[in-house]
Amino acid sequence: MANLLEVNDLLKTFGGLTAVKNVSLVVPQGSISAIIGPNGAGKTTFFNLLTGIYKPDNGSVNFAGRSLLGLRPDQVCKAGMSRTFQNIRLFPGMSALENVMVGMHPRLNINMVFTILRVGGFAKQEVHVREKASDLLRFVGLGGKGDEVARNLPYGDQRRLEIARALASDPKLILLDEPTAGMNPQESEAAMGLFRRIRDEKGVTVVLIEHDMKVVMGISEYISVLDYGEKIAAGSPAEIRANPRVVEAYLGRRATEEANKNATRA
Amino acid sequence: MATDTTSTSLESAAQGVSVTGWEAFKNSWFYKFTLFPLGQIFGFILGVSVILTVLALLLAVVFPEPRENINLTQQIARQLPDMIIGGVSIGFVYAMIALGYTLVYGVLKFINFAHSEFFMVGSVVGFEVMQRIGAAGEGVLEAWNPILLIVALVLSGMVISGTLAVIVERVAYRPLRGAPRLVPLISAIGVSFLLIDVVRGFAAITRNDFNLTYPVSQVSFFQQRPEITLTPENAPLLQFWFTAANRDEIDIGLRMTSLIIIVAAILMLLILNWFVNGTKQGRGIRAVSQDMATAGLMGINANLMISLTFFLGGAFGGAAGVLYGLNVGTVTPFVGFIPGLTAFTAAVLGGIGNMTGALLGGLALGLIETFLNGILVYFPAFGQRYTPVFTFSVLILVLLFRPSGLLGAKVDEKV
Amino acid sequence: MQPVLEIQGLHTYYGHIHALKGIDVTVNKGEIVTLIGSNGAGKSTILRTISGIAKARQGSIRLDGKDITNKRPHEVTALGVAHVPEGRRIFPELSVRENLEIGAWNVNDPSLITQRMEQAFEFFPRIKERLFQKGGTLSGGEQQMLAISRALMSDPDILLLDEPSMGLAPVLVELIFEIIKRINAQGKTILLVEQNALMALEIASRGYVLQTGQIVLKDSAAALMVNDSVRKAYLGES
Amino acid sequence: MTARTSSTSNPLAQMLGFLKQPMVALVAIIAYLLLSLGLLIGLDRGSTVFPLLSMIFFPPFVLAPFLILASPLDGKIKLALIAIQLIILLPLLGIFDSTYLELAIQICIFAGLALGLNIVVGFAGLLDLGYIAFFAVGAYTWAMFTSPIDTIFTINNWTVSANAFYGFVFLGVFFAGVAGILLGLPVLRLRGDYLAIVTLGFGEIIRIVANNLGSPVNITNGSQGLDTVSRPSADFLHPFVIGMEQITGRPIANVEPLAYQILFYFIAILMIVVIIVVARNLENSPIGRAWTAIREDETAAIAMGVPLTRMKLMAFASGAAFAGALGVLYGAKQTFVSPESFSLIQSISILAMVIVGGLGGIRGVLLGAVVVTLLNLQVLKNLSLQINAWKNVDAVIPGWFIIAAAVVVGGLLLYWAYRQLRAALKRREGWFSYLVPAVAALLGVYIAISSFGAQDFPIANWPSQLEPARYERLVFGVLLVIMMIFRPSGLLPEPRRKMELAASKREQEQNKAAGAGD
Repeated sequence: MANLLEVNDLLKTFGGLTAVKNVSLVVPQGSISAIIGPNGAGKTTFFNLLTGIYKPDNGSVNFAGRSLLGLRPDQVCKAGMSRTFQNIRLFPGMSALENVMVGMHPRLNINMVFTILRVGGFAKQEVHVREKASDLLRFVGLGGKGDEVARNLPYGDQRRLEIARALASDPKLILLDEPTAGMNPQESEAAMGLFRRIRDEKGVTVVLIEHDMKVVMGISEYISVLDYGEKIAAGSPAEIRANPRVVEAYLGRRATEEANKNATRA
Repeated sequence: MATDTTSTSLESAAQGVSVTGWEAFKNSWFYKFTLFPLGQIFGFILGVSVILTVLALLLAVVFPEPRENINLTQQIARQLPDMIIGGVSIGFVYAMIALGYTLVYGVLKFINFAHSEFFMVGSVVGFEVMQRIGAAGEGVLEAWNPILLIVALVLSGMVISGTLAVIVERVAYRPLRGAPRLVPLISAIGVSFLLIDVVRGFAAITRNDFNLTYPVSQVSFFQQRPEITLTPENAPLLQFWFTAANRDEIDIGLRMTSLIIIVAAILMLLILNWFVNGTKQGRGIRAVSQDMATAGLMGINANLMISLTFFLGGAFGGAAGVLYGLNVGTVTPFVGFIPGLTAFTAAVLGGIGNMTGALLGGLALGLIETFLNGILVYFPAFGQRYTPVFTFSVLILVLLFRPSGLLGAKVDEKV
Repeated sequence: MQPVLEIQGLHTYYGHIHALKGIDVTVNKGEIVTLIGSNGAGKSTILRTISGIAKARQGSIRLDGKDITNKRPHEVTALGVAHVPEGRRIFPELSVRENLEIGAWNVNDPSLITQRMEQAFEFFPRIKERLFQKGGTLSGGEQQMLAISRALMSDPDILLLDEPSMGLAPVLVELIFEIIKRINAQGKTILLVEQNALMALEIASRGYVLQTGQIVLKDSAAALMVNDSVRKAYLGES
Repeated sequence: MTARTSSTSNPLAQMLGFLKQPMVALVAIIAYLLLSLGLLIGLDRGSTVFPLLSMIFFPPFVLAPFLILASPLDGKIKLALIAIQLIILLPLLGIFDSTYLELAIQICIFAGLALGLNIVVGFAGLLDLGYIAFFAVGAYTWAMFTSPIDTIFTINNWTVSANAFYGFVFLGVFFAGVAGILLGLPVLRLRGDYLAIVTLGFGEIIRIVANNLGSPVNITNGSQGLDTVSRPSADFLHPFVIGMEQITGRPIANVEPLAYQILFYFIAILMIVVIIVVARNLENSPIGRAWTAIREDETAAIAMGVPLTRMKLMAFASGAAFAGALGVLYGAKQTFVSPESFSLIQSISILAMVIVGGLGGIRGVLLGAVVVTLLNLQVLKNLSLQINAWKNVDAVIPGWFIIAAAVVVGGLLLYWAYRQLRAALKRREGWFSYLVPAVAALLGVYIAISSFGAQDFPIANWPSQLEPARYERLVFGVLLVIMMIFRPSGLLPEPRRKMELAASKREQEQNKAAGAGD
């Protein structure tokens, strides 16, 4: 498998604090990978560096054969990398459908004259936008909820809507930031299914930040562990569970035992 | 200080060493609330003055003779003391207003657009009080102890503007707390307009005129103008200055009202700094400004703290108004707009929410303004009327390169 | 056993959303009681209503027999409730010591403040090392420790803990729960809201299970742990 | 409110139900239009109380389109009715009294400005307090090229003929749009309140510059402004006006000015129609959605691929472009352009229109523009005129009337405040907001009784400093504060905004409880 994303020596400091310290990692095309680590380990900062919200101090990001360094977030999105947020950031007053429609922005013809005069296929584009947005809502299981205002949706639906919105720009890679935070085990189970379908049906590579070890171990093919901004381990779920440094810094004795128990049971 | 007793034992406990010498001095009340802030003030004045003088001299190198028979270097050298003193005194006025913006922004995260009107009200109250005292008979004002008179004027301005600020917050801002940011801002614009016209109506009824002239002329103390004359004899080290100015001696004239502003402002700034950083109530204000809901959970009455903040901000605006009025002589109900905007610029320049920043920004803008006024006269194409344009450009430049101001912490939004 | 906290028929709304639909909860002296349930079930809302951040439409909350329903947060705190909010909510620009002093807002005796700080340091020695750092520079785990210490500064009759394990590494979660147990062992009554139902039930004496604003189950923690539906829904067993 | 929803036996509700039938509504609206028009035409222009009556009768007539829009009629009929009113009835009224036509032109200009500002503030959420500057750009564009004042333009013969007006409307659009982009570029990185103050400063800078560009090179003629600005020819309307004179049987003293007014009125109406169509097309498009997204969550929007700078510049430019076109119209209509007309208070009054009507919604903004312009240009002005008219006839307000009025007004206010206060005390929050009006009411009654007592008040004693027309600031101020407290979503809220603000009310409740309002 070719690597869709290659990150080399990524560095970011805030004041005196090093948030991400020379992190390198690769994401193979069509994989599901996870980034784990304690709070404040720099996972979200890492996502923000990839998507152009922060500018890295050093290092390189190569995505689908081009460098993403120096691109603004909207350009990164257009290049095919899309994301969700740790604290849900939908457009709260817009309907679910409109949220997804906004997500299609980088793939649309945005032209003042075209819009004001409504000429040259404007109507056709609007119809297409609407249909595709509805399809995506159905894909994540929100079919029929298109007209509901985002802020009125239940928590789990909001998480799924964010994923639909991120998929709207036809990304090659989707970054999910704690997508199952606040879900109960049943909901997490369903979410895992959705992540697999994103990869299998849409062909989108998935990278997620996650705390729920059940989700991480159950779904990801590659795991990277960050601690104090540094990558301390990477490998398959089994390798990570067996890594003493990870156990000490992050997993703890008990969680590891449980994970092993689950693994043997499964 | 209630907590000071706890501090030493804990500090030593924490560090495992006994606190002595410099460290102890650094933690002393005297250093934290007197020496350090005073040093900061003088450092800012010195720093900004030096930078501006250098810039002005650079300009003089580019345009040695902007007008016939005008040697710019000479003019700068001759005017320098006046420009600095004038700049510092107006700078303190700006700083005091800017503190009001910054305090309120710190707590409620919105720009109290009406703050300039607290300044205006202060200046009008100062006029009213002085006028009324003077109206009691001829020579009454002269008979007052000038220091007492100033204290009385400033205090009345502070109390009324402070109270007004508290009322405005309760009526026009508190019901809107938590609403989208534009909502309180628009309400504040409304309050600002309303206050201007209410004061104007009041002045129109009571005086049938709204140009209110302080009866400063009735007090000889305010007319005094202490002067220091520098000559090569008493200041041999400044020879280069005499050469640059092409003069044998340099008079440093000090307007009494400027001096009053400077002294009063420094005193008040010291008190404010102590209050916010050294008392329990001040700690409460800071806690509320960082996280209002949690402050409530800690037992702090957040509304009380907010009222207190508005009172402080309003009082400082009012005091600035009185001092400004004494200095310029005539005030109107519209007097708040330009100083208000400049002071806001100062607050932003320094980093809004940051008290030291407001001080630095105010002093910097005051000095920039007087330097521009002093120098632009010699450039007929521009002239002093463009000064506001330049000061405002400063704000835009700063915001472009440092969106959170000079001393504001650079915060990347948490995503 | 004497109840410290009694909640009867509590109804709370957020705007038009009926968040709590008649909740009855009792917490006795010296107990750890836990509220478990999925996100949005109303666990945090109960805590928020107790401490006055959310307003109750109906029902009553009594603390040591005194009615504290719909009092304002600072009044509730003054009466002996300490609430460690979700997400810790440390004052980032205040030093650790100032954070602790704020926690003792209603205490005016400086020696008492010192004494309580020392007590907090016994539970969390790490806090003592960080005393003069700004709260915002602490790591997530340290912030949680500070948040709990800060709440203890008011020497409350009851401690409300909202998701103390949230966002913490598993290794730290174990530590925090260990300390919660110790705080309880020293006589503090605790009402604990937790997503991590397994850990919560392990240290609690009793538990309530919430679903969409209603209590669907209440029992001793041991019984809840072996309850089939609880195991399925909240402990993640299949 | 409750009466309308709860009981159908209520006579008012029954009548409303009756009016819901389309035919009845149609007849009622036609009757309403004709009646309000008739009242205005029938007014005795020589009467002492004419200013007062005119002030009372005109608003119902101008507000008729909103009534029509709210009626249960078919869309096309609504449009036809509005067209009849605006294209036939209003000019007809103008022939009887051209001040109404003048008012209508002003309303159109301000409505256009409000719609333009609404794109920036309402759609994209960028608070622009210097919006009037773009209006100034348009006005100066036309004035500089046509005023005979000795400016650099006249000296170098850069002036253009009056008939270039129509071309200059587009030039005004272009220049103002460019100015919008120029303003936008440096300030776009700023958020919310910062943006507001910086735009305010920009507006002031434009004004200061216009005020000072009289020397050393005379470009704008400084504070004196440019006069004798050209107007496009209205000669072709003369026969029409004369024809109207014959039809109505009313002699028209001066044909030329009236012809100009009719011309400008129709240009203004045309511009408004174009602006409404453009604004609507922008709103319902990917651009409009991107603006909403930016308004609701900038970071999320940019992460979803919305190019912030480009979209914000589009908002600034399109808002500014409207103002530019209207500025050209304004310059030609006034034939005089000076920095005075483009002060902060103008920017604020336009903002007030947007807010009063309802941020974001086109219909609401139009309503806001009509209401605020009427208030400013008619109500306040006519009250001043009325006072002066009474002064001239030495009218006296009887002492008993003052006391009765004070007691009634004060009493009503007090009663309202009392009821609100009681409710607020029960909620334990917000009571202070009602205490202030209550105290003010008591104070007002006290002052009225103590200072006027049983004495009659000769209106001639009314201080000229207290003429209502001078207090537009006060009116805007009160209006903005009251709207923000009681109805932040405006008179005709846009549905989405209504939800947004309702939801924020909820957060507000939580926050307030957190800070525990009293």
